[in-house]
Amino acid sequence: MITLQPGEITVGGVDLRNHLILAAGVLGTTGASLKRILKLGAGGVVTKSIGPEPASGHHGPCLIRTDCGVLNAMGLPNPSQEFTGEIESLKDEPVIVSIFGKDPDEFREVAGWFAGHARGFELNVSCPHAAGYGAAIGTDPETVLECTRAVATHGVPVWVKLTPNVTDITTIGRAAEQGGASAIVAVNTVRGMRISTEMRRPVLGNRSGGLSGRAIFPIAVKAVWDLYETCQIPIIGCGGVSSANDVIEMMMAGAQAVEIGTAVMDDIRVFDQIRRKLYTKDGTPAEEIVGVAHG
Amino acid sequence: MITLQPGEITVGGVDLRNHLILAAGVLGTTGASLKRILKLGAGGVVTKSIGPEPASGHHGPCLIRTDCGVLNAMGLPNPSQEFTGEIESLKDEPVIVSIFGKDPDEFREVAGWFAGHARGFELNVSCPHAAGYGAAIGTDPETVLECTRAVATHGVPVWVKLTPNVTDITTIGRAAEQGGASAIVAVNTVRGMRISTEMRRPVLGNRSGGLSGRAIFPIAVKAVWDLYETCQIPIIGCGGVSSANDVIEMMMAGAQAVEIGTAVMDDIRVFDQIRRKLYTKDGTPAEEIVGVAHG
Amino acid sequence: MAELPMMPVPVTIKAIVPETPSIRTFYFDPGIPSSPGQFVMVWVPEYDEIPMALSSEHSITVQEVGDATAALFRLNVGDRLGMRGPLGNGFTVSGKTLAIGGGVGVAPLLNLTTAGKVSTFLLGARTRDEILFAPVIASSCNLHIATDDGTEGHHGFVTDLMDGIDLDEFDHICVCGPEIMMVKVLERLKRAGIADRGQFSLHRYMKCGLGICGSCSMDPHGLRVCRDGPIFTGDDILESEFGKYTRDATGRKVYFPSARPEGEIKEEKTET
Amino acid sequence: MAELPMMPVPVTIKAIVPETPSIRTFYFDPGIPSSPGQFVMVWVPEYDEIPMALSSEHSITVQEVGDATAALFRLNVGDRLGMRGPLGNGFTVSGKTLAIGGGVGVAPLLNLTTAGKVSTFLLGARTRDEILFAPVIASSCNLHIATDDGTEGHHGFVTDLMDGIDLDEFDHICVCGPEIMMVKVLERLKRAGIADRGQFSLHRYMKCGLGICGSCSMDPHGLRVCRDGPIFTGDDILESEFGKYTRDATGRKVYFPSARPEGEIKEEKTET
Ligand SMILES: Cc1cc2nc3c(=O)[nH]c(=O)nc-3n(C[C@H](O)[C@H](O)[C@H](O)COP(=O)(O)OP(=O)(O)OC[C@H]3O[C@@H](n4cnc5c(N)ncnc54)[C@H](O)[C@@H]3O)c2cc1C
Ligand SMILES: Cc1cc2nc3c(=O)[nH]c(=O)nc-3n(C[C@H](O)[C@H](O)[C@H](O)COP(=O)(O)OP(=O)(O)OC[C@H]3O[C@@H](n4cnc5c(N)ncnc54)[C@H](O)[C@@H]3O)c2cc1C
Ligand SMILES: Cc1cc2nc3c(=O)[nH]c(=O)nc-3n(C[C@H](O)[C@H](O)[C@H](O)COP(=O)(O)O)c2cc1C
Ligand SMILES: Cc1cc2nc3c(=O)[nH]c(=O)nc-3n(C[C@H](O)[C@H](O)[C@H](O)COP(=O)(O)O)c2cc1C
Ligand code: FES
Ligand code: FES
Repeated sequence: MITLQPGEITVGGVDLRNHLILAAGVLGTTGASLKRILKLGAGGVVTKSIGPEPASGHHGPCLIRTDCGVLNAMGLPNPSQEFTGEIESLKDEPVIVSIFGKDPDEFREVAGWFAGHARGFELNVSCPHAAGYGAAIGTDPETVLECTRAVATHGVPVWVKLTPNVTDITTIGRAAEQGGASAIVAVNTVRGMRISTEMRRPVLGNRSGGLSGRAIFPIAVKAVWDLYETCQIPIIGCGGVSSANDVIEMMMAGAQAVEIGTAVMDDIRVFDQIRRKLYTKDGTPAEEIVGVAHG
Repeated sequence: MITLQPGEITVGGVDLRNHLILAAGVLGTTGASLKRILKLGAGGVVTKSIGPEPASGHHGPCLIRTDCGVLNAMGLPNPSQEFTGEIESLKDEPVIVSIFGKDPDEFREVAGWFAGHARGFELNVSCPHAAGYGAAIGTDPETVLECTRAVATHGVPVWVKLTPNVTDITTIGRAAEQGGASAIVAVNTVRGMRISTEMRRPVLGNRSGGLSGRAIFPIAVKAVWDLYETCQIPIIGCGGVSSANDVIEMMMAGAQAVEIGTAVMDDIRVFDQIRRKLYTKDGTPAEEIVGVAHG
Repeated sequence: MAELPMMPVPVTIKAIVPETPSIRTFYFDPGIPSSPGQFVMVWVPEYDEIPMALSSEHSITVQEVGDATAALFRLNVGDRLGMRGPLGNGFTVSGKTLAIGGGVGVAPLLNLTTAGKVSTFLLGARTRDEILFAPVIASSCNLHIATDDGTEGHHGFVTDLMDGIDLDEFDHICVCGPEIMMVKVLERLKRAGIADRGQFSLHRYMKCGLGICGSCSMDPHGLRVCRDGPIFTGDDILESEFGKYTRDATGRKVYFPSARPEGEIKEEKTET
Repeated sequence: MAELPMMPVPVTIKAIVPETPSIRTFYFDPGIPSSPGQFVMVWVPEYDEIPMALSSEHSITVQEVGDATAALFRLNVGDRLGMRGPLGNGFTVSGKTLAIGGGVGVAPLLNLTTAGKVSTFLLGARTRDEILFAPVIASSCNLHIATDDGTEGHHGFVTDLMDGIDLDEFDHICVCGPEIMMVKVLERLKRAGIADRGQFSLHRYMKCGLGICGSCSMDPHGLRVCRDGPIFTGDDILESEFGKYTRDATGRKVYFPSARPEGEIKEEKTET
């Protein structure tokens, strides 16, 4: 297998300890949980998405396992501003704060609370199961551009996380780029639903949700590939990454780093496990790998 | 498990022996192959998509297994008009001819060759890996409407098969409905890609392809659900169906029948296996199941 | 560990047994093969999905406290629930085991007791009517009861009963009950230098039950109650949020009444 | 059957051995654990993916016929290929086995022979230079050679050699070679009433190799050569397209030169 050189990296304006980042909303609700994942080998962590008001999220079931994946509709539960307390003690750690809002002003406001602490922001314009938020915003290039621009005013690197649930993801990627994004994260979950035939109703409390995990890996690779062909800013691959080879594959498609979410379900030590396989002293420089499959 | 009453059904103007239909492009290149699947328990079969010119399809690799799925880029290989000979002997069988073209005229022309033999047409406006065909057409409501209308002139029931790779599948569904479709088939494959890290290039000859199989089942259920909420014509669920319970689940989401493709890879007897579990004498009438999860 | 569960498995309620004025046991079928201390996510259709310990492979024992439990209480024999489980680690015992349970927290311990794994059981309740499972526990082991109001057994807290017992005799002390009670137990074990013998069954807000969402994470180590627990040994939770605060559905901290505003218990002082 | 393969497994070419002017064996590593008669889909990057029998677990033996095989012939030791396999059913033999091979069709039979499963081998080639694997076959079993031009062994077709043999002695007759040759073998077996003892390794246009695309389906039963085969017993293909036509990449029929325009061989007539 191809391996990489170990060492710190900078992606989209954020210094990271390695190429493996915890994805938003996965074990990211508390500072302690984020710290644990960093200790277990992540090169950086993205927090749970934080919004303008505290929210309890959708009623359960919120998450079920499916074939090679997970279907979730958490509904963006979050402690809102109180979350600043969670990450205070993580000031020296590579923490990216994921935020959401219903318009550019809300995005800017929420970002403002964290501007002192966050190494970067990740804009969630892509969650497929929160009415008025997330993908409701992220399918419109103009809105994405404006939200990005609004948050960029804080002078902290802005990553924009895209939904795959659009006809052409590159139009959204270009909007983020024009809005001043430092990087694009692709992708958030793929919209999906499961129905309990015995109960004769959708399983998720919210009825539909977002699919993640290995099932969507080919979808994410394709999104990264397409964005690499159109955008100049760095891309961070996300969706179904669960092995060192997946990381290399994402990078060859065009990603400079990856985010990993659902794979923590199989083993919370996944970052360390991937890291051990991914890096060797005589590994290849990442620059020689990123986008190489485009020939 | 919930079971259905056995017996012939009519869906979208086509008489079928049961609710289980062979999906387009899967074991559908020859009359003999279609006949075999009918013998093995399918209630109807959709042929390989036939176009205006014979085509060899993409260079290999054309298909690889992925986690809980299959990624393919066949590239619509087809014998074109010569295919009429394949299905002549299947005149009395429930055969739906899948067709494609680059515009309404081509669709009408190809359909014309089969108007005498086909019980129905299925318009492939959704294949994600054939430049100028398939999804290139199926992402534009206006074109879908026109192609549907063009084929409907033959007086044979027209099913329109949709791509999930759009921001809002219901706009395309409505276009098909307005164009005179007798049913909607949802969905075709989900765009995806895999890269061989050792070879440093995409595996598929065509680079990207379409994902099918169990991995996409929740995506297909969600598409059927959304279409059921917006369209009046029957919906046929397709994508990842591999068990009797999946059939019931698709039906509860709103499908009147299902198509099954990738599952034949695990076992070509899948139709018979599902049929044995799905039908019992004291089963529920399908009308009481279709769409029931919408409450 | 076994495969994580996928879709909720439908079960049918076969019997509903009122245990106390506020607690009922729901017997269901098919059962969930599991070991004592494991739990399930119980889907009450139209309402919510909530974590419940298995009081046996065929039952949950539920206290009505809010919407979902109230909805559960409105169900009848023949109605259906969805179950995702078994989840979590369960108790790990061998040798001689002391169980200490309070309130509905007796549920997971019952499963351990009927498995013949408990030699002595300290059972606490607010009042006589609220005592859970006393007859069946008494038939399997040595039972000592305490009630806050003295209507049955010792008049006082279940922790008082620990004074009448040689803790050192026990290889494991399995505990479940209100967190404030569990904290007191842990303090005593710590004083006796055997915090590591304690196995505490914890409750935290749970959404996924599979160790992925993070809603049940505890400070300061980020342990996930649903996956790393719900059973933790005493030494694992000694210097933690345990007994101080928990989190609600939004992830905001909720302090226990007895915990100071700063969220710190000075253990020595509160005990003396 | 074993799990179907997923991504192509990269292998490195370790040696390239010219066998005849148009045929080379490519030895690669790692090998593909498999049984004789199984095949692999060989990915020649930038060109195509094509089916090839395994002549051993570590080799394929290839005749240059078109683009992809030509590209393969341009590769050197150290270059890499992708392999999806093993695929297909392989030969099933026990007791006494006769092998009949022609041209590059000897490849899958070699694997069977070196496994010690063949007692007599009838080997055909156009001319002396094109004879494949004669020395290694001769060292494992009884070898009889025929060449079309008489430059080695019997002057004539490999089928002629069958006349000198008591077919009834053999439990299995494993056959691979040009389809026209195989048809002649099948005709003889049929006349001898032992078509069911024949195991024919068939070639059809393959795209997926996994039994899903349908490009390798044969008339009239829709048998998939990649999955139900590539080895079929003689009785399975007696009344079929075998020997009459095959299909190209588009799915259109391509008739064998000897087959009539109507696509029908009147077997009795053509033989007499
Ligand atoms: C591992 C575990 C095992 C449990 N076993 C039992 C048991 O055997 N019997 C029993 O009666 N109760 C048990 N509980 C507590 C039970 O889950 C809550 O009482 C129940 O969720 C309340 O739901 P509600 O909608 O009725 O109340 P709500 O009105 O929603 O809330 C009341 C209180 O219940 C708690 N709660 C609510 N939802 C959840 C949730 N999703 N996860 C965790 N806590 C929640 C919160 O503290 C909340 O303040 C257990 C909890 C956990 C974590
Ligand atoms: C199960 C099986 C085992 C085989 N084993 C061997 C072997 O051991 N050695 C060997 O030299 N050849 C073998 N072949 C034949 C080999 O696959 C073709 O010679 C090869 O595909 C030609 O590719 P090309 O691009 O060089 O030729 P092209 O120019 O593409 O075509 C030349 C001819 O090769 C055949 N062919 C082309 N592509 C395919 C394909 N995808 N599937 C099937 N046939 C195709 C067609 O008959 C075509 O007319 C086998 C075929 C099958 C089906
Ligand atoms: C339980 C769960 C919660 C999630 N919450 C968020 C969130 O709050 N914000 C967000 O941008 N993405 C969220 N996601 C999406 C993930 O960050 C990620 O994009 C997606 O799961 C695909 O990656 P994966 O396959 O590695 O999990 C969540 C995913 C899961 C499974
Ligand atoms: C090998 C293969 C070939 C296909 N060819 C076609 C095709 O020609 N026309 C078409 O409309 N869909 C085609 N499809 C898509 C399927 O008909 C179906 O929509 C998709 O595979 C999802 O269903 P499944 O998960 O049951 O396979 C093809 C799928 C596969 C796997
Ligand atoms: S409930 Fe989700 S991590 Fe524990
Ligand atoms: S090659 Fe696809 S079915 Fe045989």
